[in-house]
Amino acid sequence: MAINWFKYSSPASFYSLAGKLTPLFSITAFILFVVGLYISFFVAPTDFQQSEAYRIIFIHVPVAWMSMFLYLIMAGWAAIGLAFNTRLSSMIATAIAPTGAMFTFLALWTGALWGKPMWGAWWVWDARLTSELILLFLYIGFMALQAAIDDPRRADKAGAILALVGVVNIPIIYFSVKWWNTLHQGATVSLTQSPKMATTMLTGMLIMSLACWMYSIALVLMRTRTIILERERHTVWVSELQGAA
Amino acid sequence: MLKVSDLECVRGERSLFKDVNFSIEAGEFMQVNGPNGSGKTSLLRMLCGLSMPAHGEIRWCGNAIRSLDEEYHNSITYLGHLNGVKDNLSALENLRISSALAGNEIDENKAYNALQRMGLGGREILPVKILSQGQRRRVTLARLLVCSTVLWILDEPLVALDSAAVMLVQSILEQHLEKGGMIVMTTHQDINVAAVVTKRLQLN
Amino acid sequence: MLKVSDLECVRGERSLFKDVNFSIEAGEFMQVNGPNGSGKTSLLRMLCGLSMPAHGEIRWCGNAIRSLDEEYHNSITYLGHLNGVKDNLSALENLRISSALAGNEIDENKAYNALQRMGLGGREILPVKILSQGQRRRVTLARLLVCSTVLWILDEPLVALDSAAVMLVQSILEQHLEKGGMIVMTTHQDINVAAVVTKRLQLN
Amino acid sequence: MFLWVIQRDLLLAMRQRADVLTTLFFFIIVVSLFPLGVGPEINMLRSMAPGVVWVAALLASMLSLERMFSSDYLDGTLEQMLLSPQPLSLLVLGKALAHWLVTGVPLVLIAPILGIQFNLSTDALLILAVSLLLGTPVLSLIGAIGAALTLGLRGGGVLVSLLVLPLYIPVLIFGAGAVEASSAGLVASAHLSLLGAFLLASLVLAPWAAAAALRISIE
Amino acid sequence: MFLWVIQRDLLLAMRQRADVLTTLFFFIIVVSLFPLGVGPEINMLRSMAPGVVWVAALLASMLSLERMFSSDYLDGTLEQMLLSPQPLSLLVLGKALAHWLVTGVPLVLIAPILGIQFNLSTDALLILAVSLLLGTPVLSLIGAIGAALTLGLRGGGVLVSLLVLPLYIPVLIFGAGAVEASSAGLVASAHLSLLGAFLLASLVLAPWAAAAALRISIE
Amino acid sequence: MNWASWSDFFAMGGYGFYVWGSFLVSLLCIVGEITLVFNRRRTLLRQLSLIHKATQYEQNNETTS
Ligand code: HEM
Ligand SMILES: Nc1ncnc2c1ncn2[C@@H]1O[C@H](COP(=O)(O)OP(=O)(O)OP(=O)(O)O)[C@@H](O)[C@H]1O
Ligand SMILES: Nc1ncnc2c1ncn2[C@@H]1O[C@H](COP(=O)(O)OP(=O)(O)OP(=O)(O)O)[C@@H](O)[C@H]1O
Ligand SMILES: [Mg+2]
Ligand SMILES: [Mg+2]
Repeated sequence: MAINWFKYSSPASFYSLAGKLTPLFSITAFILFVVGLYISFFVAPTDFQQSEAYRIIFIHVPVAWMSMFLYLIMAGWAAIGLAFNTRLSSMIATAIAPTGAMFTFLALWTGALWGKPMWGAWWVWDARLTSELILLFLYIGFMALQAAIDDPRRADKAGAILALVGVVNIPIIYFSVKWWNTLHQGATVSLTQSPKMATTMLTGMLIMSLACWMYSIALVLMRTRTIILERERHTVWVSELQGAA
Repeated sequence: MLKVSDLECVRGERSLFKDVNFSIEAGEFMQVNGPNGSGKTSLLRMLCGLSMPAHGEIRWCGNAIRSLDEEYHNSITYLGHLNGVKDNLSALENLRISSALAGNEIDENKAYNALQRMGLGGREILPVKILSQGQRRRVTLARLLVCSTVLWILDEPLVALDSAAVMLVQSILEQHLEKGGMIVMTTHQDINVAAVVTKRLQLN
Repeated sequence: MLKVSDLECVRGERSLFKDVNFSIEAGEFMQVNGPNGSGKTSLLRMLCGLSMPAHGEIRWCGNAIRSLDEEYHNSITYLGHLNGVKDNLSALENLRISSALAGNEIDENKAYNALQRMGLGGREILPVKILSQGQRRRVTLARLLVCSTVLWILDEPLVALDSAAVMLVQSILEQHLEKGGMIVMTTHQDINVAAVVTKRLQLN
Repeated sequence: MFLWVIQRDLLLAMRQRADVLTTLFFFIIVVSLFPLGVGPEINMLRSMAPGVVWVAALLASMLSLERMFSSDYLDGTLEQMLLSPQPLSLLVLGKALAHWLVTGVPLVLIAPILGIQFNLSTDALLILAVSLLLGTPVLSLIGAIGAALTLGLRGGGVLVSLLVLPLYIPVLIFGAGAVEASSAGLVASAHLSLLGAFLLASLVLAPWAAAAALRISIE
Repeated sequence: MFLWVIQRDLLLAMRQRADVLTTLFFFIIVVSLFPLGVGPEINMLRSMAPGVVWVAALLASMLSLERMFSSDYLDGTLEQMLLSPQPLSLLVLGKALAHWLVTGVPLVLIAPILGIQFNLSTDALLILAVSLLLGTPVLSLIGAIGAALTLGLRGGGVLVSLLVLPLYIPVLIFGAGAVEASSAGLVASAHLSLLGAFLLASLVLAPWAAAAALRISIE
Repeated sequence: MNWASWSDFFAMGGYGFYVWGSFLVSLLCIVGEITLVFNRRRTLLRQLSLIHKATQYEQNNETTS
């Protein structure tokens, strides 16, 4: 069955499509969260090294992953918007940024709360931590830039350029921070992780990750819908929508 | 040479103008009229390629100006609301540098003469900062005397000029038209430029 | 009321004008004429107390304006070459704030009406940044409609305005004169303000 | 009238909602840059922390100084302010206050969190916040003088820092000193009361000096 | 044409002779502030030195970024540049180069002298200069992107730092790293060649990205 | 089942603050984000319907007069 993708690249039809999909993803996300939390707290056994503190892993790792994926996806949509001048893709990129920033913040927060009992410090200048912090700055820069520009079309394009420059930089930043850190000191700080993860732990983590994915999709769809309405408020189809409502 | 078809300009959510069609050939003068905020500046910026029309096409010698880009820039001179002169440089430096940036390097003598003709004699090497409003505008306009482009796009060139300077600008424009140049201009003041063909575009 | 005696203005090493004497009484209109760079703006800034004359005196009701300072500021409104509007604020905010800064707080309604009268109806809450050149000038001029000062000092208020706006400004000036106000103004454009007494000062 | 000035400046700041946040993030980023330049050893970072946070606060406050008058100057609003019937020094005070509200207060609030990155003790964090609370208004007030003096000069942004930084130094020394004292287990009250004295002195003198500077710059 | 851009920017910088000097003094003052904020222990100062000098260089370069395009934008010159028959990216390259000549080169020259204040060895001083020589042009180039993106936005000066500082981090790390390595007696060539690679990459990519950003900003 | 009692469950082996701190703040952020999005949408829809009503009203007036 061939889906006419071009049809959905117009904001109007995407609006209704997204309206139908959002509940689907929301419900899936909710169910997965419940299952994942159940596994995290009641099925997964106590870790013999870290006792119960390790349970933070079930939230920390999924949000940390999401924070990185979402940046890539955001930059991808922004690039498409810039290259093909498709309004919808730029709107999706704009809609992803806050969610990505929130996940980045949560990765930092949960990591800090994990670090205190494990390393005895809320924060250490480790490669992974530092590059996560910089990622947060990049998200915030993207949002601040878009917020500072009144004209949405200009905001889209400027944001796209920034996101793309950021994508080129992220690997550079990651490796430079890594090198910087290891040059200085040995492994005073290493993630004390037993090599073989219990399978229940792994499933818990994966389910939580999947839940985060579904949540992100649902939320981004919802936010995109709002952005579409905001930007197209003077078009005919929006007023027809109003008339129908 | 310049052909505009079905042009539409949208600002914010309002359409400023639409279905604008005209063409300009060698020796023709076109004046764009309209009240404040009717879209004259917006139109002129589109003609330069500084902003994109919501709809319609602008062609130069048959090619869309977007595709020509740098080639097209070689044939136009645009003077906008802003003077585009540097406060800290002298009139002479300003003129030479702005000409060079427009791809047309001129020597000191030529620049001197142009400034002289614009009534800035004796003030060539003062920083533009201390000149009066009208004198700054004259520095900008001096560019017209030294450039070798065909199409001039002028956005209210007469602002802040005294009556002698208005006469002077008028004669400069006429000379350009005689040599087969083209001019698109806006102004709220009265000016009578003698041209073979004078077109008027009324916005709003 | 305003009395100027033996005024001299020196810029750089040149004396722009000297021995300027005049006085303005209630209901009088004075137009300062002169070519670009003749010192009109310099004169007007001296009248406001923004710069100091090289020689001579300016008196308001018999007192030197230097000694009056804030008291004098309460009686004048100066509009210069620069608009004095904030790009990021709306016309409405700009008008209310600039009036408040001039010591004259006005409510929203009054501001709305003034902007309406200046032909900015429907654009009151857009940021001034996106307005056209002439529209920004109108925002500045709207201040004249709400202020309660007696002496207006206007430096080329007509720049960038279309002909409808010029008529409007003219009628505003005339009303002010009728109410016993005083106006000192420069312009390079033609304007005929009906006044009981019209003085002309030719510089250079 | 005084209130109008503050209100206007805050309005301008809020109009671009990002405005307040960016000063804040600048502060955060500069503070985070140092460990990257210096290296991640905990002890060294801890002893650097008060100095780094204070220098960053100084820079954040200084960076936004240029904006204090220059945009008003360029578009002619400042001319209008000089012609206003209120005393100019009051206007200047209003503008300095608005500057502090926009750039100083957020720093005071966020600084303790940044201190955690450097492993400062709770006491030291508290003193850090208090010292910033007393010190940042002084920065805004002194800064107003510098901003007024450099108005309309090209390269104003850099020139202002040249003029203002030497004047900032006492604030820096006592501000950072207070935190260091407290993290070394000493009492910081002497330092703090000196900061308070600076604040009072600058409240009285700075508006007046800045107003005089403005008059000179605009002529 | 390219040369005209550079020449013009240099002329403008020279016209206000203070301009070059102020960036330099800013750099000197920030570097000198640190010992004041942190305290006078020699060993700690020495190990801080590379980081502090590099952070100061970064801030000095960043501070003057805003001016790169904004004054040209405000007075309409940038419009004229967009209409010039040369490729825009070349113009941008010229402006970035001029920016480097005005802000970067003086730092490279003065940094070794400042390093002496921190008791760095002769080798380390040399490496400091070389790392700055390779690194500061990258700062100007990346900065051009940020400056172009924030053109005409209110609060541009602070916003640009928010955008640009995270991108500066690799340069900072390898720049400071090179000096640290050499003062620890290791070879710094790996760091330096990475800096060189950054320079090449940004020479190719940045003018292009900045030109695209300019076109967007001016529309 | 890992937990002997509810208090055991909340104590998390002495790490309750950290574990619950992580999960609760995450929950808060997620709930907060959802409310923000909903609020934005709700205010927007309200605005739009006001505009819609106003234009309808105007149109009606035009046709009747
Ligand atoms: C503020 C502090 C922290 C931050 C910003 C942070 C950030 C991250 C990031 C970005 C990832 C994903 C990276 C990747 O998959 O390669 C990650 C994964 C992980 N983190 Fe953290 N982290 C922090 C603290 C901690 C602490 C204290 C621990 C445990 C003691 C920890 C354990 C882990 C584990 C086990 C993973 C999964 C690694 C894998 O993919 O196999 N993190 N963290
Ligand atoms: N984002 C926007 N939203 C709504 N209106 C806008 C927006 N941007 C520009 N405008 C309007 O577009 C018009 C721009 O007009 P333009 O500058 O082209 O006028 P003009 O004919 O040159 O006027 P003038 O004679 O005053 O120079 C103005 O009326 C302005 O209010
Ligand atoms: N420092 C200086 N050295 C020499 N000349 C100066 C100096 N400062 C100003 N001038 C001259 O003083 C004059 C200032 O004139 P002013 O601005 O008052 O003119 P104006 O009559 O308002 O002209 P316009 O009609 O163009 O507005 C100019 O001719 C300018 O060249
Ligand atoms: Mg116009
Ligand atoms: Mg004048």
